[in-house]
Amino acid sequence: MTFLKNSVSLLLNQQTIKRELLRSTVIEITINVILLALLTLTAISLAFTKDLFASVMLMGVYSLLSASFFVLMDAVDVAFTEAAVGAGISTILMLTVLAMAGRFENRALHHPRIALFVVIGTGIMLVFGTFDMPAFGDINAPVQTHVAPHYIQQSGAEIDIPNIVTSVLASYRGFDTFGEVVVVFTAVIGVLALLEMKSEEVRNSVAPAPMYQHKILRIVGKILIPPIMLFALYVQFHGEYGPGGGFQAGVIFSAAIILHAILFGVETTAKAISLPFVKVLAALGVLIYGSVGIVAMLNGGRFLEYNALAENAITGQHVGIIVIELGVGITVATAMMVIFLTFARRVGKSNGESA
Amino acid sequence: MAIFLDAVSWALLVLGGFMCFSGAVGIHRFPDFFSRMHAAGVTDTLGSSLILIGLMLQTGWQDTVLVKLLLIFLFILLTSPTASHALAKAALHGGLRPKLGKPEVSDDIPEKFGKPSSESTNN
Amino acid sequence: MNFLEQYNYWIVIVLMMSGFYIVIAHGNLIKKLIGLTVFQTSVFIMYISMSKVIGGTAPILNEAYKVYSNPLPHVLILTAIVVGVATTSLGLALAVRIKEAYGSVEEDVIQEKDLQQEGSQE
Amino acid sequence: MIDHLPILQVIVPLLAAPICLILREAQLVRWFTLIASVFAFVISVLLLQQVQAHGTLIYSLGGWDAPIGIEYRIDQLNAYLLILVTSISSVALLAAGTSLQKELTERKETYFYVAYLLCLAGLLGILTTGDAFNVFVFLEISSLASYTLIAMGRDRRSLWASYQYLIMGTIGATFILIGIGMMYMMTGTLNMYDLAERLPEVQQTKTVFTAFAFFMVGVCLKLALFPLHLWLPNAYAYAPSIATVFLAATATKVAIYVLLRFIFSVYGFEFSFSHLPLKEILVALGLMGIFAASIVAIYQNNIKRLFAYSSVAQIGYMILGLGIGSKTGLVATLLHLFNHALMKGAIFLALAGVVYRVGSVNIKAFAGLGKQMPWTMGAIVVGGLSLIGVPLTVGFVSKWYLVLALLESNWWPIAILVLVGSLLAVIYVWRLVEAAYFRPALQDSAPYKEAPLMILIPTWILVLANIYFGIDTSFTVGLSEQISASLFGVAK
Repeated sequence: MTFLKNSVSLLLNQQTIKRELLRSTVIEITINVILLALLTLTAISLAFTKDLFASVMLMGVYSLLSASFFVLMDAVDVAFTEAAVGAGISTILMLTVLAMAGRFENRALHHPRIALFVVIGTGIMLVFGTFDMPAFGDINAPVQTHVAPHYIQQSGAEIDIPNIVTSVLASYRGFDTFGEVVVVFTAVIGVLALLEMKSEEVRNSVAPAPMYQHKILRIVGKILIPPIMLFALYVQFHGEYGPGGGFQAGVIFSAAIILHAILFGVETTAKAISLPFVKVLAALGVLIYGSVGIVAMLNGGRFLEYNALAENAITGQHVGIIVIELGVGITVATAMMVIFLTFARRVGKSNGESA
Repeated sequence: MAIFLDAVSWALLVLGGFMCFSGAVGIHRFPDFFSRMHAAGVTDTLGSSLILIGLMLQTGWQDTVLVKLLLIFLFILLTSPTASHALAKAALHGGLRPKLGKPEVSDDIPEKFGKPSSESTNN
Repeated sequence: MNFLEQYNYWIVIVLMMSGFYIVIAHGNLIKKLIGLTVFQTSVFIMYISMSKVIGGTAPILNEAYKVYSNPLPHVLILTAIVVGVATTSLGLALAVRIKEAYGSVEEDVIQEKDLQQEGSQE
Repeated sequence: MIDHLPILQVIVPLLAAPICLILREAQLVRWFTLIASVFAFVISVLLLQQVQAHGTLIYSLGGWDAPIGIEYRIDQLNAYLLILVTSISSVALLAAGTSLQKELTERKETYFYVAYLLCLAGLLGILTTGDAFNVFVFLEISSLASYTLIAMGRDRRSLWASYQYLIMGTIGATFILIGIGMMYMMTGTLNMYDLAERLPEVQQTKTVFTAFAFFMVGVCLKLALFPLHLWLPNAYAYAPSIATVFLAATATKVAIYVLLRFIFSVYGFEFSFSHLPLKEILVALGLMGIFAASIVAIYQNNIKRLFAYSSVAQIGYMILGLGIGSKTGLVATLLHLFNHALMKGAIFLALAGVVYRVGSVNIKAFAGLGKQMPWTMGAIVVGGLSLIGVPLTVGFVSKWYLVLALLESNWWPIAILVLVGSLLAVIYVWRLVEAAYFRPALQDSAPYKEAPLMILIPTWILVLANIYFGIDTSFTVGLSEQISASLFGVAK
């Protein structure tokens, strides 16, 4: 409805506005309302289902719906990541854990009244906070007028790549992204510290039954793995021009490996990609990112100041962005592989103990 | 020619949309897991294929979008039936049995499919 | 007519709070993590909503468009999504170890066993 | 290189972490970690010198000036805490090799050091940055690393403690994210100093108020303020000893720094204290924390848990000092930040020695230890005296300033309560002293030897620091007063 109101006012202000804009806005509102309704339905049904398998699936649905919502909100990069990470990797990790932890939650809720009270209190506080918020989609909101115009108007001249999100991500706020790569690395360390098994434990474990005997799955899977990897590379190197970049590429690449592991068994994959080497690669990705910063420092710039990387500032920016995206891609891809394979091996251990 | 292409593409889009819709209705209306999956398969394969072809006709030759759509088309053509297959097999493996007409247990129903049961018996 | 302009955020608040509720009220460790994911994803929706400009387009420079949505929240949320999955995987790893050590992933069972252990040590 | 000090402070430990993973050998990694940490300490000392000489240091990352890019901004407050974090980390690492041999397998040791470095880098990142969202990112790095560190404890309860911390910590972080989002929504910027300039325009709006509330609740979850402290005691009690030393002495301090930074530098003293009942809330929660946690501490049999509860109580003192809302009160908070790190560092390190020899921290196991491990027990006793606030120890200095601040504001009933709270500390410290010195050693076991030197030396470094800074207060008090004056100066 806000869309409608604002677009009508736009219509009144500018006679020249095209009819298509109005039409597309109406379609947008409709999709917006439908998506929000579906999101709400999913979230609420999540609170009530006792079947964890269904919960995990609903969570995947929720992520996919929010990814669609992000597309509607013009956040294509975020949508891409959410679809790959939220609906893809998170879901598959949760399913792997369910194989060990059991499928049903069989306990009553914990103090549901108190919880409801806390939640409603927090919600009221948040609603209170919305009263003075700038209107949704308002072009004159502070968010749109203070720092953002610089990115939109200057990034073309300063960095010269079309995707502004990549410019901001890799250059203007490159340090945040560095932090983010380190977060992924930290997660790898955490998972390894908790779940890594000794080699004799690996030998004693009974790997989860691979899908090898399912002919159709195996053949189709085999056909798909190379294109998926190719697509990952496309996403990696196309991030400057369209939605994509190191994160999405890394996740997609690891998806190919995960598919391989599901089809042919964890141990086959662990051998094929050499797990210890992959661990080193995860660390290397972080170091590649960091070393770009250090090289910039040695060339007389600030940390991560890509302008200092080459004679020409623009070339420097391009080189810097490509290299750090590579670092991001390597770390994310290897991190997701290591995390998944470590989890899946652990399933083998619990299988081995129960057998 | 352009009008002809436009008309064909719209026809495909509408038809695809109808297929998706009918698939959605089917998921709601069909009685058990396997028949519902049949409906969902229609949505996935036929509906989206038609829509993709319709979109391809809309884009014209000069854009890379055409190639991308073609690739998506191929991908869906390959994965969607496989996914349905895997799902059905998993369900069968998990103990879910298709609902077969009247609840009669006779010798001509293969032992493999077991007794007919309602869809709610997913262990 | 202020409230019409905020309905988007209000629905997001409902989403956030249902995630938050799952985290607090459910005792299953995996369910808690699912709730946490929903909670965080809803916060992402709030951020992305604020970046939208009506009539704008995705922030990829193109001569055909003049108005773009704000790219900054997109960048922040890209970071936050990755942080979210890192947290989830660490939480899941802990849940697996807890399952192995306690034989259960239900909060009250674990707390009961902890109490027994403390009692036996006194 | 002097120009690059602010960034080097963070990236030295940050980049050392992946290198450690590549090195793999536990021995190598141990030394490498120690070197990185000491290096960070040296940088922090240099930074303080620079700040004292030239005033606030600004470093724009990527060459983009704030608010377009992210900037590091170091003033006295940051520099003070940087020294605190890096010094405690280095001292703890001195003892780490010996202590971890008993508590971890060698394979896991490498992961421990990597996680430790990441945690250190995360904390340093929070301290140096001038960007609100960057705080969130580094908060998550340090949190994820500390969940890992805690979960590596020997007892299975460490897993459960770590999981609880993960849930509470992530809820806290998400609240912080909501708060930052709303601030951004109203101002369009993420840079703290730009925020401080632009917030007054929209100060009266409900959104900014909500943003403040959510941010504060999130941070208070992280710093374990009284009703939100539930994750802390178990986490500290069951983590590996060295992790406890490091986290107890630094992690909550950094969270308090975030609180101070946002109250004083971003929102401004005016907004925080005059528009909101923040004063009353902080004082009430601080006092409740002191009493509730001290009383619970008295009944603990696990000594690590006893001191963990005592940490919650000490956080109460810091928050109380902040709640007074006067310069002297802030000085007391800042002093106690530093001093508490010294006391708890010493105590938990000594406990690491006890774990090394005795293998347990149950109060029964302490019977007769006073004679068998005189140096270790001596360290705990001095630390305990410092907790109580006996003259000649650092604890006395911070309590003195706290009471002074309370009397300045004519809040003498609360001053009396603070003194009563110290009596509670006497009780729980006495329980330990009584067990160690006045109970006969258990008959069935051979007498325990003194803790190994590699643990004793760092312990006594901290113990002597406790006494030194209790006598010569010029560094801590001088610096705290300067910081307090400058923070209130900003508020004018």
